Amino acid sequence: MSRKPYIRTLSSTSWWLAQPRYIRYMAREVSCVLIGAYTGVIVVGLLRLSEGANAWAGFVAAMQTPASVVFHLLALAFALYHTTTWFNVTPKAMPLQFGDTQVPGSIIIGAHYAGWIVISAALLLLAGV
Amino acid sequence: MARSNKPIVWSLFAAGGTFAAFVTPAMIVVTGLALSFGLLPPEALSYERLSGLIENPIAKGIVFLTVFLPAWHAAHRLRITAHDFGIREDGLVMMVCYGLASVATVMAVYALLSL
Amino acid sequence: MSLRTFELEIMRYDPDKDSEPRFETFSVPCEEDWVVLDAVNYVKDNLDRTLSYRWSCHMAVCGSCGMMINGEPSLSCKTFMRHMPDKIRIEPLANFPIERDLVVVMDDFMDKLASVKPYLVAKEKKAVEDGSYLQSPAQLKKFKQYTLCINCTLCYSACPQYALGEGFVGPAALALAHRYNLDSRDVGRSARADVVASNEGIWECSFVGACSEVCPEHVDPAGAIQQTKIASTLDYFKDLITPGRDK
Amino acid sequence: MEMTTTDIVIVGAGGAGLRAAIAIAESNPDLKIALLSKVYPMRSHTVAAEGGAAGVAKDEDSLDNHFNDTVSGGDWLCDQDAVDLFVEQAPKELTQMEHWGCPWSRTSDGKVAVRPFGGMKIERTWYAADKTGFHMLHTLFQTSMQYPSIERYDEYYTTDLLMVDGACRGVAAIEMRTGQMRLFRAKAVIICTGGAGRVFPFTTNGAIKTGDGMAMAYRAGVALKDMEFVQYHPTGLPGTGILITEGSRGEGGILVNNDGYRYLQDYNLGPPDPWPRKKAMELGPRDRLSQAFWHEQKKGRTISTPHGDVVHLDLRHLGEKKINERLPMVRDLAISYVGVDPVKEPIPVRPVVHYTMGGIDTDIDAKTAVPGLFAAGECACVSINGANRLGSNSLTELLVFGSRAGRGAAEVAMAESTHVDESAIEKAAEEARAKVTGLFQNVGGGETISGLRKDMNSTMEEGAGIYRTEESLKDTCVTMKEIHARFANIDLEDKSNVYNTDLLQALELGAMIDVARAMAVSALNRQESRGSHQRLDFVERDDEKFLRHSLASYAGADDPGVDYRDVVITRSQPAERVYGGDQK
Ligand SMILES: Cc1cc2nc3c(=O)[nH]c(=O)nc-3n(C[C@H](O)[C@H](O)[C@H](O)COP(=O)(O)OP(=O)(O)OC[C@H]3O[C@@H](n4cnc5c(N)ncnc54)[C@H](O)[C@@H]3O)c2cc1C
Ligand code: SF4
Ligand code: F3S
Ligand code: FES
Repeated sequence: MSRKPYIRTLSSTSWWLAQPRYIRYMAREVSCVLIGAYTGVIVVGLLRLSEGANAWAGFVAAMQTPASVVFHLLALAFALYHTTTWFNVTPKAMPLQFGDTQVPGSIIIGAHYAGWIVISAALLLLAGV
Repeated sequence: MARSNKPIVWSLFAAGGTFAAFVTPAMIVVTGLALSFGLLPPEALSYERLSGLIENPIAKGIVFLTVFLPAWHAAHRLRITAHDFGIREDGLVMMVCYGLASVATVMAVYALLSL
Repeated sequence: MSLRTFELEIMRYDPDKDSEPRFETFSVPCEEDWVVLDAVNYVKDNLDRTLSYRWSCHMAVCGSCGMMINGEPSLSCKTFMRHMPDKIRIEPLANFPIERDLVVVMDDFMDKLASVKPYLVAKEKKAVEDGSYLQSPAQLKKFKQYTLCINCTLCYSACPQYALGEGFVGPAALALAHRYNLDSRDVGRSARADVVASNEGIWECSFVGACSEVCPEHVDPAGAIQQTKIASTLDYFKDLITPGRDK
Repeated sequence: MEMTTTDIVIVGAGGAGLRAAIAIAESNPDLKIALLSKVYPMRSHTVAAEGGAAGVAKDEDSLDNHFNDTVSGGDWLCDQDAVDLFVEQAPKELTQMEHWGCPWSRTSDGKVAVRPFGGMKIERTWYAADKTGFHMLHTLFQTSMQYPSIERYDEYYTTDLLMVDGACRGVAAIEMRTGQMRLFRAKAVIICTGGAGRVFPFTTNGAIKTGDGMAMAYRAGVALKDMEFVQYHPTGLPGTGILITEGSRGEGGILVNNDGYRYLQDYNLGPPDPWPRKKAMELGPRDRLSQAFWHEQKKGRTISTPHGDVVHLDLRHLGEKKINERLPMVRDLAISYVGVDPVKEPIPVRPVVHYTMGGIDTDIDAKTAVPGLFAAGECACVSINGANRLGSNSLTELLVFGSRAGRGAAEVAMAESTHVDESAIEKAAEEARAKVTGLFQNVGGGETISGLRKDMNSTMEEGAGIYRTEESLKDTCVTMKEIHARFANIDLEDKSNVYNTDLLQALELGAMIDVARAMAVSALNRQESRGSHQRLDFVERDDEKFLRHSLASYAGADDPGVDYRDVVITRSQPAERVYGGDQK
């Protein structure tokens, strides 16, 4: 007899349950659903705002329902997960080298977090928190 | 093999991902949680204050970006995630994802222009 | 020397007899400083001569002894028994067809490696008599990391997009293309882009990052691919703006 | 049997084989090349070479210096015309590697950097950190991919050369994935199958270094030259035999015994200071260093470990930065395999079989005595290494003589207008096929491959190690002859076709046994001490009788016959080898 290579197949729907690193990956990817939905909320808000004071007041009220709060908490969790996963890989995607010394990844990541804190604080201050 | 034209959507994905990483968590807190948790006085998000703020064209531009970039980031990632969940109709998925992002973009532009 | 006995559960597949792979368990008394490959060699020499697998250097540089060890793509010559639980499951590298036992079919990887034109394309051919090109340590450092790939294909075993996608060029090959693209002596980036910047190239990668996590040589193919995505995107827009751009 | 017709067959895709293939492709793109290898090219053992490749690079150095170091390092057993050619071509070949992208380490002004190596008067060893062989092999392999005329046959185990009318016209090989025997018909054949360190139990050589090509040529009637010269590298890790490169001493590492004493000063290699100093102490030649270990061990001044006695290689004074920059792999290997971080502790090391100076007898053009047959690389013996190879000359040798063999074979192929008849090839292959079928049919002999291999390994280590005597060698020859006979009783447990490694190991063992016997018999006949061949019963070098190459010719079950040929001497008359303080 001769060759008969055996091909193992992977489930195209549940492969990601096989390893913790794949689950972490999928969590990162799924963050887009929450970020996308939240963006939708903003669009709705803008539309309401453009419709006048009453429409806007209704929107603000809707944002304070328990369902909305739960949604936003969830969105916040995934958004933060997105932020950390995004920052943590920047040294890979955009390494920095000066002369023949490589800037350590931790510095690049640290700079991103520092920027993030500044921007977030500015936004919160601007809003009046 | 042909060179891909993915750079168009990918550049939006990357820019959007960076923008979302820096801005979205704080935005969620401000627009979605701060009032409920009493972190903000109600007048902070009053109609007068916001419509006043947004009259400034620069502010309009920034608000546009907060919709446009994350929307396309999310759309592109969703397209890939659909594939990861075993949905192999990439053409259809692409239309839905990018379609949603386009709708969001257009509506945001419409709202901003009418403010 | 103290011996510790391990149960090795090894995946077997004999194309002559088996319709699908099965597991066979061997008890192996191992010395303290053995690596998994030593235990597998013990099985072959003492328990079952029909076991097939690849290895040569025993020093993590030839890249031939990759196996799934307890589900993780690993070099068996660099995985120490002292870090192992009493029961070890050994399978052929995932995502490749199994030829026999722990031997997988490498054709696809070899083709992909060749497809990225992994060789220096110089601006103008220099005669040997004219001496070497100058290259500063800083220029060398830019690409050095990406030269360290031993072609062990662990990254292909770790990458779900290689397993799920059709025709993904894959981490190691793309990292190698990046290595030449970054070399100060090379001008072949545009020639490589036909494969590298195609849908089957970098764009099939969704940055799972598993490739870099399992890479025994810290090549970081995931990073290489993302950097290539950025560079290719810039190239793409430059080409759009200036179609006749010198390539 | 399926037959492939090509112009040139190259057996072996390590450094030498790949270099030969590229040389042919560049000299005439119309010539078809079949490149056969029992492993994928990048698995070839060239990949393991760490330290570097020698070629004159500095202004204050000269070809003469490289020549003199090589000839005296080889204890005057080198053919000086070959060495001249070698040192002259070396820098060109290394520059060529640079043009192909080899990531040589650089100096701050962008030039290729060189480091000192044992037995070399001036630093001339080009290196790519401490993964030189790895980078050279991958550079060659990747470069070879751009030549369409190079057709690779990966994982084809070559069993025999096919001889038609006294000339070599092809090879028989087993396609490992199908188990089928395939014939290759060609106008010329180049053997580049590497060394045979696996004949010994404790070696830096990978599992594939089993002397297959040497055995093939030997059985086909080419003599094996200078087989008694087997190099022990002084610094291998106990247990695994993993090499700690000489580059680590080149960078300033020192060897100390159990008293922390730099014992090399007791063996005509001192004085220890100033240090580092070329051609002295730890930068003496490998044969001397390994022999010094043996004496220290006899004096009880080594350190005993579960894996045998060791001395310490101390790198601590180099500091973490330099170790990481120049010797990253050494650090990694030491931490991984013996649990010692060289930044903090000295590395335990002991001599380990490393290199076969001898091999297939070729002339300066890499040609053998058989028409159409060439050999290059570690499997060949052009006689640039003599009785002891200097570290870092071998990687360069692959390039210089690999490309020479390629060009020579190309000439032969272009001169031959037609191929020999297919039927002649078929006929020549009958024996090859019968040998394999025979192995499958054997039953009840009771010998196992691993058992026989162990016996061969221990016999060779005991009788033909660093120091040898008439008695030990006689015993070895007798036992090896028995082992050769026992080989006929090997039983294959694996009878299948697909990737049958049981079969391949049997064939490899057969090759090793032949090669080992040539080593032992040649050693027995050389009644002198020279370079790596040290006889306790003939302690002096004897130029009168033995300034000659030994040539072992195959005699089947009988011990090989050994002839001699004069060494080619052009301008360096044999003298005493002087290292350490006494050198000029
Ligand atoms: C650990 C180590 C470190 C070293 N460091 C240095 C150094 O720093 N400097 C230096 O100059 N030298 C060094 N050497 C020596 C040098 O690396 C080798 O001599 C050299 O690489 C041999 O190359 P090669 O091309 O002759 O053979 P290899 O690289 O061993 O290749 C042999 C090829 O032949 C093929 N082959 C063998 N048998 C068959 C068969 N039956 N059928 C088909 N194919 C076959 C194999 O598949 C392989 O492709 C070192 C050696 C070792 C072991
Ligand atoms: S990139 Fe790393 S894991 Fe992938 S083949 Fe190369 S060395 Fe192996
Ligand atoms: S795991 Fe695969 S998806 Fe990309 S980052 Fe690595 S190649
Ligand atoms: S045996 Fe070479 S990498 Fe493991």
